[in-house]
Amino acid sequence: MRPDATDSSAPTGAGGEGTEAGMSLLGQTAHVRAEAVIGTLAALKDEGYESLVDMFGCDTGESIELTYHLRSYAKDRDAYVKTVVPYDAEVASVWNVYPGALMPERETAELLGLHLAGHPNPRRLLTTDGVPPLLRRSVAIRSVEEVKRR
Amino acid sequence: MSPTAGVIVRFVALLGLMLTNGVVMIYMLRKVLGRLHIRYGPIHVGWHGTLQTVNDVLKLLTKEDITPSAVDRWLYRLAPALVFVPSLVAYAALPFSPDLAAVQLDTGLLFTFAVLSIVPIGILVAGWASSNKWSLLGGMRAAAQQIAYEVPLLLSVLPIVMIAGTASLGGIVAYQEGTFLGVVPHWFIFNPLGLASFAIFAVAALVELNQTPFDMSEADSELVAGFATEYSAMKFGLLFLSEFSNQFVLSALGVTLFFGGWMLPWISAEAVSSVPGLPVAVFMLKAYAGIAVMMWIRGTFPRVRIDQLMQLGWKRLIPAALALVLVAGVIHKAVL
Amino acid sequence: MWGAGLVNGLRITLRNLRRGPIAVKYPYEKLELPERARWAVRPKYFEDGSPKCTACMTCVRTCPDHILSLDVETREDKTKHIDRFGYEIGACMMCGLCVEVCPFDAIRMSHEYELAVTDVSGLDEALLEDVDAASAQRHRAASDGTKDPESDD
Amino acid sequence: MTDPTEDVAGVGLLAEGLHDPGPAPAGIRRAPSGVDGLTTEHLIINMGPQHPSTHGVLRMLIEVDGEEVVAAEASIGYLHRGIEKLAEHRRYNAVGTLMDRGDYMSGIHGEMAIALAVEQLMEIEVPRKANWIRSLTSELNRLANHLVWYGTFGLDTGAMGQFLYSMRDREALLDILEAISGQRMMFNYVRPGGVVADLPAGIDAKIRAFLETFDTYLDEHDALLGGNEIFQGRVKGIGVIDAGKALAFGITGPNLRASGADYDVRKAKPYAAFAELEFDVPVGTVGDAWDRYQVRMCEMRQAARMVRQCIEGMPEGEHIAKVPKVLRPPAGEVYACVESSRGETGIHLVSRGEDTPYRMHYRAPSLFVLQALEDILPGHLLADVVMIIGSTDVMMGEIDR
Repeated sequence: MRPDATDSSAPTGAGGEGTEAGMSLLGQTAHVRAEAVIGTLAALKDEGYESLVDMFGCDTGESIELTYHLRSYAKDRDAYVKTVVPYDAEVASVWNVYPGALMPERETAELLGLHLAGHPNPRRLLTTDGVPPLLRRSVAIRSVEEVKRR
Repeated sequence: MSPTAGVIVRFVALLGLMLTNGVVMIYMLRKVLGRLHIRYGPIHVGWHGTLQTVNDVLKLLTKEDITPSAVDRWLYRLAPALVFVPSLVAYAALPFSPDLAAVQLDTGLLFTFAVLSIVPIGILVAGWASSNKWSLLGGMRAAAQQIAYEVPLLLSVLPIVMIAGTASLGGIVAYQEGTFLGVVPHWFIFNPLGLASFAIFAVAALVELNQTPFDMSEADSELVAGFATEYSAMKFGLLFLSEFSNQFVLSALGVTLFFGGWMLPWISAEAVSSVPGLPVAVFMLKAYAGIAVMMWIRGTFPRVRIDQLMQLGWKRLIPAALALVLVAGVIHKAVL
Repeated sequence: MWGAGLVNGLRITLRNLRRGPIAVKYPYEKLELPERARWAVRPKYFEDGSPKCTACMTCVRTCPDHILSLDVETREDKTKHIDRFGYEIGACMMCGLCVEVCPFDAIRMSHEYELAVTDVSGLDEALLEDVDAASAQRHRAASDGTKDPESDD
Repeated sequence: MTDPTEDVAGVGLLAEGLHDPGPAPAGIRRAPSGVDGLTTEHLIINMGPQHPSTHGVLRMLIEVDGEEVVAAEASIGYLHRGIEKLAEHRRYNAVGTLMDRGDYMSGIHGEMAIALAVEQLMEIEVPRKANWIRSLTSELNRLANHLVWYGTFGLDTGAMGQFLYSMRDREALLDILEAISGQRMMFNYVRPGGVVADLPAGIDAKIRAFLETFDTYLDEHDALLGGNEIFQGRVKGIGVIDAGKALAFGITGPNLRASGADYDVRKAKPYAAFAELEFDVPVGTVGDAWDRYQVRMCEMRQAARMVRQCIEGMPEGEHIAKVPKVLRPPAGEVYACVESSRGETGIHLVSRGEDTPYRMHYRAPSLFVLQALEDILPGHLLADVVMIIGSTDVMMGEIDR
């Protein structure tokens, strides 16, 4: 599957086309379609980004945005690969490219209600079964009145 | 006094000695460990906390004795007895003074070691009967460890028996009377052969007693509480008390074999035994000094891993003990 | 030599033994707290004993755990009467944010750390009960300009 | 977290039934199973969550063949409080209290991470003195944390003395931090823009008094545990994480430096006053438990050295920048990281201009160490499992968040 146009095949330098202005604070950011994530990560890994620092998701109101934060210790530079997936989507696990994503992926999938494909141990990490995906904006937190009546 | 009354009196005396020993040693352990670790140890109960252990014994007596359901009922009840009785019987042959010993045995040394070798069986049964994975591991470790170290323990004592010519503890103490060239007392610790065998004896004794750095069977940081996990109230009390009385027995044995039993250096045996009660006091003091050193080691050293322990035992201590026996035999025949 | 570290370890524990215990026997000896120690929240009063709190609800809004509650009734002449200034000490994490944000310096972080209670209802205290709230002018008069109580919020 | 009532065997990696053990490590000869009709069975042991030596509420499911570990799986979540969810409903000045409770052994580092993130978003310029106070308190906090690690590491090997001596030094440190911030562990002291209050009077005398005795005590600690041959025998050669595996698993901090990769956030992306302080970064070679021990002991010496520099060179000036009472950072996404005592604690802050963060992701260094543990534990003995977990100083508070 050919990674789509916005993916930067030569990410050094070219990976810097951050989208909105606000994003520029992050530095090199590559926006990629969900299917192209593994391709981009593999390309970046050969590029010298040998360590996955972090992986997390954020519920943007209408979809979930996954962010992969990579780092190259040699060049001391960070790079971010972002992708947008619908709610309850099936996300391909990247653990064979970066084994560091094993547990963060489980946590993100569990707390945002996604499904992991190709993960050796896709069980829940932090909450027991039956708990709703907590980090969704739809899942409400106890209101002040409820807290007061505890 | 009919022989049976004599036996009962001796048994009650030994039982009393063992219980008071246990109480005093538990309090002493807490105080010594406390002060070693820059804290106080018990201070509230009684004068400077002296009644603390009495309270503990009362607590253990009144606590509910829970028998877990999945437990192998008979073995679970038998195990504390299997551990407690041998450590009580092991007091029999200890020479507290020239004539004061529960039983004057010609083979006192072998008797004590034979009785002490039943304790690991009790620990193994306790580990197995509690049907808990942790205590099973604890029991297995204890069995492997104590059986492996009984061999060097016995071998390390053979040179003493060869030189002293007798296996009776009273005889060994008597042999250590007098001084060598007026300065060095005849204690075996000052005899080069004795010193070597003391080194092996000390390590093997620490392993027999499950003391740090070899407290593998109830290694609290790995096996929760080892073989004693499922025991509560008085059954736990028995296991706990027998551990301390074993400590006293082996320390007393070390004193008898290497530090001249109830003798005082440079003073003749009759002078010591003429004063009533002095030999017993000297013997107990020396035994407690040995226990204090064990507690000092307990407060400082970390724990050895089980396979390192086995390698130390089979590959280093037993060959060393065998070599020592050989050397002692040759020297004993050639020199003395 | 193999055993050197072991013997050195014994020497160090003996040296610590000689240094003597450093434990504080708590109920009998107590450590004095540094001046900034933050424990239970306590109200502050003017010299004549009336509370400095003007029931402005700033602290109630600021508290991250919503444990402060203020039942107030405003009379016609704009003066306020505090029925109950509730403070759930059981849930308070003593972060000090309420004291920092209070514009009238009406509450302080005390040094009371012995807060154990025998009954669960003791966990929900009332800082002020059935008392008149101070008015802003009172603060201006009292402080007459030393500290401007009307800082904006 | 797997359902506690579920039968232990049907769990994650162990669900596929029992594994056959890997190659026997050097020196351990394994009894062949099935010889003369005796079949040995593997035990699945529950190490935790109530286990004396798992730090916090870690539950490790370990499949054991005799004493040798065949497979291991971490089942965590017992301390999950939903810090990231709570942060979405708190104002920016109150998020620090949440971060104190994430990594509860190094609260200052957590607070600093969120403060740096907000400062980057709002482009606040922190006064020089505030930066120096931040460096001072973060190094004091690192010392307190490494002392707890040292004490519990000694307890794991069975030595009780080291724990109490390390607690003696830690008490002095916590008293200093209490005098500065008001609380011993839940400081709530570092805020966006600087620190909430200036240093109290007479604090440098207190710190100097601590530093004098601390050097002798630290050498004693090193000799008491590190110098002990039994401890060295227990620690050398186990739990080896080489540099490649460490980087692949995303390990950072002392555990990464112990495997030889020289990366320290205080040097790579200097924050607070670390650019003006000289300190060197200890780096190990093999990456076994012994190297992790050495790296942390050396870090304690460097931290004490930096604390001394901070007191001598403390500049004059404001302790906090002019910051509005209610912070409303502009919309944007930023990543700020801090060298906490366990590794790189990072905050990924997404703000939409409101007074509460839209999304705050808390990067916990111990989570990445835990998954590396799951990978390296097979092949060791049960006693080694305790040592390896102790040497990596994993903290459940920040793993479960």
